[in-house]
This record gives sequence, structure tokens and C-alpha cells, in this order.
Amino acid sequence: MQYEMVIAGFGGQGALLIGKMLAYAGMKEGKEVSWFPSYGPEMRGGTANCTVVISDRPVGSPVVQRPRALLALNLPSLDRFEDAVRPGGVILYNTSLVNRECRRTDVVVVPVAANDLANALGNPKGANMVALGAFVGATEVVPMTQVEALVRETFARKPALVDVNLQCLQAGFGEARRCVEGRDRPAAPGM
Amino acid sequence: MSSPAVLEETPAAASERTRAPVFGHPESLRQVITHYCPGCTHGVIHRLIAEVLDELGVRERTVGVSPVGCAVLAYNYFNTDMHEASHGRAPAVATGIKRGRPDLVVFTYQEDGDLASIGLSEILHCANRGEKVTVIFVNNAIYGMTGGQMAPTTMPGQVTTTSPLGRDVSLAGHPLRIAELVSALRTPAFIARGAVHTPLHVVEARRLVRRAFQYQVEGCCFSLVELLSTCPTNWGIPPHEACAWVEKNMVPYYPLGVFKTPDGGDRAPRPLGRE
Amino acid sequence: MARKLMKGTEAIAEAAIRAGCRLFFGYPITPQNEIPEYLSHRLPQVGGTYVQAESEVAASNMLYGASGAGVRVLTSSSSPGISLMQEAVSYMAGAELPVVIVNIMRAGPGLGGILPSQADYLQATKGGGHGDYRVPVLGPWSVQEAANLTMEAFDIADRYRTPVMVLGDGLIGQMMEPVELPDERPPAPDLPPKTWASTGWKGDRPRAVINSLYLDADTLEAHNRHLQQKYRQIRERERRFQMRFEEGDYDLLVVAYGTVARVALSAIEELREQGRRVALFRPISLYPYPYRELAAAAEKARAVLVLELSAGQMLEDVRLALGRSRPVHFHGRTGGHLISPEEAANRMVEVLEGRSQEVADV
Amino acid sequence: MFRKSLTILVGHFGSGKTEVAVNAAMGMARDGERVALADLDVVKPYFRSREAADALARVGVDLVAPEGDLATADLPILLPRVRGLCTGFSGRVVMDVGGDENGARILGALSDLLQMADHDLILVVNFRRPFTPDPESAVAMAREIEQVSRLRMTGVFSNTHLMDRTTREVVEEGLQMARRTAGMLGVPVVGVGVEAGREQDLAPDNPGCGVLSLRRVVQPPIEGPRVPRSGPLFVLR
Repeated sequence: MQYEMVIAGFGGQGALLIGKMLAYAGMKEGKEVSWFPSYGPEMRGGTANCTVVISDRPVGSPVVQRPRALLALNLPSLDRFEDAVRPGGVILYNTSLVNRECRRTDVVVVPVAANDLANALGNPKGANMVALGAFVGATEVVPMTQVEALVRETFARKPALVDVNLQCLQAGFGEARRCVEGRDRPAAPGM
Repeated sequence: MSSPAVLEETPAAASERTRAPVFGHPESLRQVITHYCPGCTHGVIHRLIAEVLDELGVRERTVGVSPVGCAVLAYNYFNTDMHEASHGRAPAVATGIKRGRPDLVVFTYQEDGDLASIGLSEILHCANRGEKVTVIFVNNAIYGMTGGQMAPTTMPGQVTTTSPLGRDVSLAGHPLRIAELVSALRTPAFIARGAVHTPLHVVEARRLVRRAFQYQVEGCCFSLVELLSTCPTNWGIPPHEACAWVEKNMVPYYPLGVFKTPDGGDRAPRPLGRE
Repeated sequence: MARKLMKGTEAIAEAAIRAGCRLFFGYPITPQNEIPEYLSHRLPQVGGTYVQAESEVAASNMLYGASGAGVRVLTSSSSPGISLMQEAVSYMAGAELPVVIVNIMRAGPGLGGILPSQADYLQATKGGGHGDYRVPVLGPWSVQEAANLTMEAFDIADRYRTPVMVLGDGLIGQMMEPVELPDERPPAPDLPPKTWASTGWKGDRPRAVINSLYLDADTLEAHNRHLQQKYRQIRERERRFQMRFEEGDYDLLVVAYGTVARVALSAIEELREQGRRVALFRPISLYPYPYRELAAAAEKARAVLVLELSAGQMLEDVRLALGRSRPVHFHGRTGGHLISPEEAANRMVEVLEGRSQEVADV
Repeated sequence: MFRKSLTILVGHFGSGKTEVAVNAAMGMARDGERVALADLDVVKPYFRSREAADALARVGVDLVAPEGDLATADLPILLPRVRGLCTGFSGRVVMDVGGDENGARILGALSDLLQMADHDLILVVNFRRPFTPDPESAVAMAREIEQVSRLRMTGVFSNTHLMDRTTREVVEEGLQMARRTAGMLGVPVVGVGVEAGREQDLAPDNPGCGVLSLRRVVQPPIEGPRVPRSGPLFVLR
């Protein structure tokens, strides 16, 4: 089973970091993974995006035209990748920065107000963690415990940040779970 | 004229004296015939370097880098391991050798087209990084190897095959003063200019070459000695006139002396208003 | 050996260190800056030296010096920078100096752009600079393979006394994948000692003169014959390639290298699920090119399709391998565009269904 | 034709200095004289008298030119022995100097000795070459050569030809222009060159100077061994 996803947002929103954490968690799970960034002029303004593939066997193409899941952190990202997602896939978008509905009806749509949730938790910088938690909740592409361990590891040198980021992560996860609970989901690998 | 001391010598002592070598071949120079023209001072400069390497006892751990220029075949003349560099890149090659094997004594032997024209970037950055190598820069104000074209160091008005009416400074700029240019860098270094057109100057040049290598052996700093040199063949004048030409035309424009020593302090100007 | 998630550039840099390289000379250029950045940080930790040169020209000449002094040394650059390095590459080939050069290709010609490309294939595999010389070229398709081939490149360089190039497209440099690296990868035990190196002459061996200048025509021709003999040996012993789905019959053989081969593989897997008979041939050594193996692999196929991020460079070697024995088709993208698996699959179907035009004679 | 103990041949690129020098030296040697030919061409790295080394050696001409690797080095090598030839050589010396005033600059480096030696400075001219289409340009070149070499011209050698397409008219016309050149310089025409074997076809009727048969010994690298096509050289007598 192979699962391809695109994570996209403004430069600085943490799209590349979210992608790396997903790839890292996948690797820790013993999966084959690849993480491929868009680079160059796109990184300055516009969207910064990366493609992550998590698979049971060696990853074929690291370049993906039709991903199974999209995490759109802002409107341009949704505009650009909305149509690319395979039918039956997942589109998770950040309603704090997207002022329209998702048009697709053949995918699982998960709207999450990542920035608003992070602000409410008193951690405005934690929007990316909210989004990551929500994406894991919506796709179940990697176990949440693996991602939590990763957050602890990432912020090991700044213990004060561990709890606030875990809070954001779990808030996002919970929000997404509530949203997808009871719906048909596309199968995720190894879950 | 003979001195009384010699007259009083015993025959045995006199015989011993005549057999004792007063002028030998430096160990750091191979006993081969060079390709240099009569009156060319490359041979003199080769010898100065070789004598200094012998004196410092570093021949067995010295690696030289020869340039593209008349001294392109210098690797045949020095009795050390040698590299032949591409045109102008000797300071980069020397950097590679020295960084790879810091225990080696590394010198480059370069001429004006090589160092002052195509290799200006390499020499400035090598000096600026403070690579602990020694550069011997032979300035004879002309491209010798390719047959007498204008060099960056060609004198104003000097006729060469590519400045048939004499170097026009309004078109070709003024001759580059390398010792001054390199000594303007803030990195500590030993930078000096000597000449080899008279015996007295040769003696002085030898001191400069010795100091330059000494600094390297002590692991102290980058060192560069510019030596004003002759090219009778391409200048088109006999050797003795070439020596006089150096004195008359080059020395006034290229002043001789030590431009920078590693302990020479900071040459940077003071901030405005604090004079 | 723990798996680590590494960028291709980082993996290449770390692999060089594990292979005993303690010297790097380079000059920044996108998209390979992580290699000098990584090494400027890592080399001092292991007692090595990192020098940021004033230009690619100087960097490659520093390589010439260091390698001549007998130490393992690395540089990396991207297409325009590699062009500047060709001066010293030719000198190093002439003076028979072992170095490893990494080229993370970007789109050209000229300043071009910083996006991925495979447009330096001809420059890399046909010598690159002036004079009759060749440089072994290795084209990895994954981050792990990039690391492995980098380590191996040092051995190949030392064994044959030649510069070796690791040729990656921009994707290899920028993507992250899990990598396993040995703590230390010692040089192969059978490598010849570097008695030719300039380490200071004590009279116990011939004087070392690192040089590519031979004034006499006969001597220079003899030197060239010696180099060609060496290249023949390399062609005999160092051909590397990989095949997928070679068992059973296939109608179409796809030829691609680097990450493009991975795109092709994904496309082929999808087509095979639909019952299409397609196989993949992936050269790993681009010089020496596995001509014979490719010709043998093409015997089963009715047609051959070459995929490249260029206007058709490796295509020339494929045609050299196959002659007129099989129709050869081509699909390439330039300018930094990638080939997507869907695009690749569409072209394969076109060829299979006879809707593609064979590459015309040049 | 060449009477002094030291004959210095100068001229523009491609005027035929080297052929004249080689043939003159070989002629002297065949006459039983001890001859040294000094290759002073430091300007161009090919088509120099050193390429005739074997032919010269066969007739006993002592070729003074860089040897071994240095023979093909792009280096302006003036051998120390050349200075010796200027003063202490007991036979005849022919000097083949590189093209125009750039090549003649090397004579300046020897001028301290040359000025004292019994020498001829001969301008070799081919008016069918672009650099010297007429006597005026030949005189201008002669003056430049005199300036850098610090020597005075003592004669003109007429070497106008068109290789295989040379006719008697070409030689005659060239000789007339050489005479005018010599007149302006105040020196004699010392000789005229014609291709060996074609003397009957080409030699002027009343040359008023010596005629030198020139056998092509030095090949331009672009030509390869000369393939005979026609001409009296290959007519069986």
C-alpha cells in the first residue's frame, strides 16, 4: 500500500516541516518514505509545498500528480491542488485562511480552523501543529503516538514548548476525528 | 693584487683551500641545463629559492608549483616534488596541497601574466585567506612565453608585440603593483619586493626569499616576494642593458622594500572624525 | 546502522565523510548548497577542512593540488559551476588524479534556472572539457543510492587514478528519504598505494611531478594511449545497471536514469496492473554506459522508449547501443519541468498502441 | 650571394626566410665550408628551420636550435650558444630570424655582439604575400626591423613566388620590385630564389645577382608530404 500526500501553504507556515515530520514518523514506523519539496522561486511567496510518500515497499516516483491527500494551509494552496486529489481521497484545509468552501464532493473534506484553534490555546505559532494533528486524525497515515513522540523529540531542548505544541497537536487531531467520525474514509496504509 | 696572508700560507693549507668548494650546486636544484635565455634572471631566482630551501633544511618536505609562463618547466629544475598548475591557478593548487598536507612547505613560482592577469583572483584570495604558502612572483614587465606581448605589469610607453606604439595607459591602464595590492589586504602576511639586476640586489633578494620561507616554516603567515626581473630576448636589448633598464625604468615605479610584515598592525583607516 | 531521514545533498556529504574524505573545496550554487553547508559544519568535527573557494575555477584547482598531494577530496556544484570546473577536470584527467565531483544538475543552457534537469549528461559522459579524456559517471535514483555511489566513487577514483562524477538531477539533491550509512567505510583493501603523490621527496621513490604537460608528440601520444587503455579497463569492469520486470516477455522497454527512472517505474507498475507488458532498464554507470546489456535487454522488446529531463542526450547512447535493431521513441521535458508518472504512462501507451513516432535520424 | 661570415635573414611572415636559410646553409656545407644554422624563430612554434634537422645533419650543417621536448615548446628560447656563434665561431653562420619586427626583436638582445661581428642583414621579400604588396611596405618593414635589431640592412633577397603556380613573370616582377626596394634602402639585391628543378622555366634572363635554387625542406604542418604533380623534377632525362 502506498499513500501520497501534498502539504502546501505560504512560506513560513510550516508546510515543509509538517511534511518532514510525517515522513519521519513513517520511517519510524518502518515504512519506506520520500519527501520532496517544491523549491526555487515558489518558496518565496506563493505556495511552498512538498510531496510525501509513505509506502510498504520502496517508493517509486517521488513526484506525484494525483495525491491521495492534500493539506492546504491557505487559499492559493487549495486553489492549486484541489482538483489533483484522487477521488475517495482527503482534503484538509485551514478555514482560518480559506474563505470559501471546498468544491469537491468525491473526497472526504475536513475543514479545520488551525490558526483560530491555536490562538484559542494561547499559542499562535502552533497553527502548524494543529494542522499536523488534524491531518493525522483525518488520514490516519501514521499513528498519533508516533507524531507525539516526534514533537517531544523536536522540542527536547525547549521543554516549555513541548506541552503547548502537544496541546495544539491533540486539538487538531480531535477536531478532525469529530469531523470524519461516521463517514467513509479512504483506506490508509497499515492502519 | 695578493694579500700578505695568502703569501704566508703553508703549501698544505693553500692546497686545502683551493680544494674546498667555495661555490657549489644547491641540493634543491637539479643538475640539469635550463632552457632560459642568456641574460634571463629566472636562473638566479631559482638558485636563491634552492639555497634557502637547503639552508632551512626543508627540501625533503617541500612541494613547488610551477606556472604557465617561461618557468612552465620549472618542475624539471627544482629537486623537490612539484606540481604543474594551469595558467594563473598556482595559488589555488598550493592551497589544495597545503590544506591537504599542512606539514609540507609549499611554494608557487609565478610570473606576471600568470599571477597578475589571469590569476589575480587566485592570488588575492589565497593571500586573503592567509594560506601558509610562499609565492615567488617574477615580474619582468612582459609576456615572455608567448613571445613578448603586453603584461599587466608592462611599463607605460613600453613597446611590446601587442602594444606596438607603447603601452597607452589611457587604454590599457597603469602597470599593476602587485606587492602594494596584496599588502593592502588586512590578513597578516609578509609582502616584499626585491630585484636581481645587480649583485647587491641579488643579496638583498635572497634575504627576502629567506624571510618569506622562514615565516611559512614557522607556520606564521602567507608570504609573497615580488622580484623585478629581466627579459633581454623579448625586450630586444642585450643583457647588461636589460639590467640597466630595470634600474632606470622599473625600480622607480616598483619601489623595492618590505611592504608588510605579519606583526605590522592594522592598516585600516580610523573612523571619520576621530583623526 | 540506524536509518536516518536525510536530504540527498546531506546524504552525499555525510557519505563522503564516512568514505574517509576530510577535504572539501567548493563554491556556492543552487540547488546543491546543502552539501557545502553541511560539510562546513561537519568537517571540522571530524578533523577535516572545508574551504570556500573564490570561484569554481579555483575550487577545482584546489582539488588538483590536494589530490596530487595524495588525499581524498570532494567538490560539488551545479551545472554552470561544473562548466567552470572543467579546466581543472581536464588537467586532473591528464595528470591522473583521483577526485570525486558531485553535479546536482539544474536546467540550462547558460544561467538557465535552478529547477531539476538532466541536461548535463553529454558534458559529463563525453569528457566535459578539452582533450581526449573520460570521467566515470554514476547516476543514482534514490538518496540511499546517492550515498552508496558517493562512497564507491572514492574507490573508483583511487583505483583508476581518475576524477569520478556523481551525477544527480535536482530531485536527488532536494528529496528526503531514509538512509543507512556505515559508521566508517574504509577504502577498498586492494587499492594501489599512492606512491605517485607529492608528499615531499626523500629520495626513496622517483620524484613526484604532478603534470599534464607533454611537449613531445610521441610522448603525448603514448600518454594518451595509456589513458585510453585505462578507459577500456573501466568500460570492461565498471558497467552498472538495473532491470525491472526482465523476467517474462515484454513489448516495451523503457530506458531512464536517475529519479526519472523512478517516475518510469511507478508508471510501469500501474500499466502492468492493466496487463501491459513493459519493462525498465536503468543505467547506473552513465560512463561507462552499459551498451551490451541494454542491447541484450532490448531483444525481447518490440520498441524502446527513452525518458529524460533533457531534449534527448542519453538518447544518443541508447541509439548507439541499439543501432537500427529496434524503433526508439523519446519523451523529454526541459526548463525544470518534471515528468509525472501519468505523463510517462501516457507516452508508454502511445508507443504500445503504435500512436508514437519513432525518433528520426539525426 | 652571401659573402660575410655571418648572414642574418629577416623578413615578414611567410617570406621564405627559413627556406632561404636552410638552402643557403646546405649549399655552403656542400661547398665544403663549416656551417652553423641558428634558428632564432621565437615567434611561431611551427614551420621553423629546426624541422629540417635531419636534412641539415646529412650535409653536416650544425643546427643550433632547442632540442628534444623544447623543440616543440611554445617558448621563446634563445640558446646561450647563439651568443657564442656571434663571436667565436670559425666557420659560416646563417641566422633564421622570426617574422617581421616582432621576430627581429631577438636580434636586439644580441645587438651588443652583432654590431661587432662581420655580418650581412638581408631582407627576404615575397611581394605576393599580403604583408608586403609593394616596395614601399617592404621598406617600411625593413626600417622597423632595423630599429628593433639596432642593425642596418645590407641587402635584399628576392623570393617572390606563388608555390606551384609560380611563373617566370611572377619571378621577374618580384625581382623588379626587389630592385626598387633595394634602391630605396641604398643596398644591393643579393640574390633571387627559384624552385629547385624549375630553374630553366623560372630563372630571370638577366638577374644581375645570384640565383639560389630552393628545395622545399620544411613542410608546413598542414600540408603533409608533398605529392609531386608535374614539373621537370620528375621528367626522366
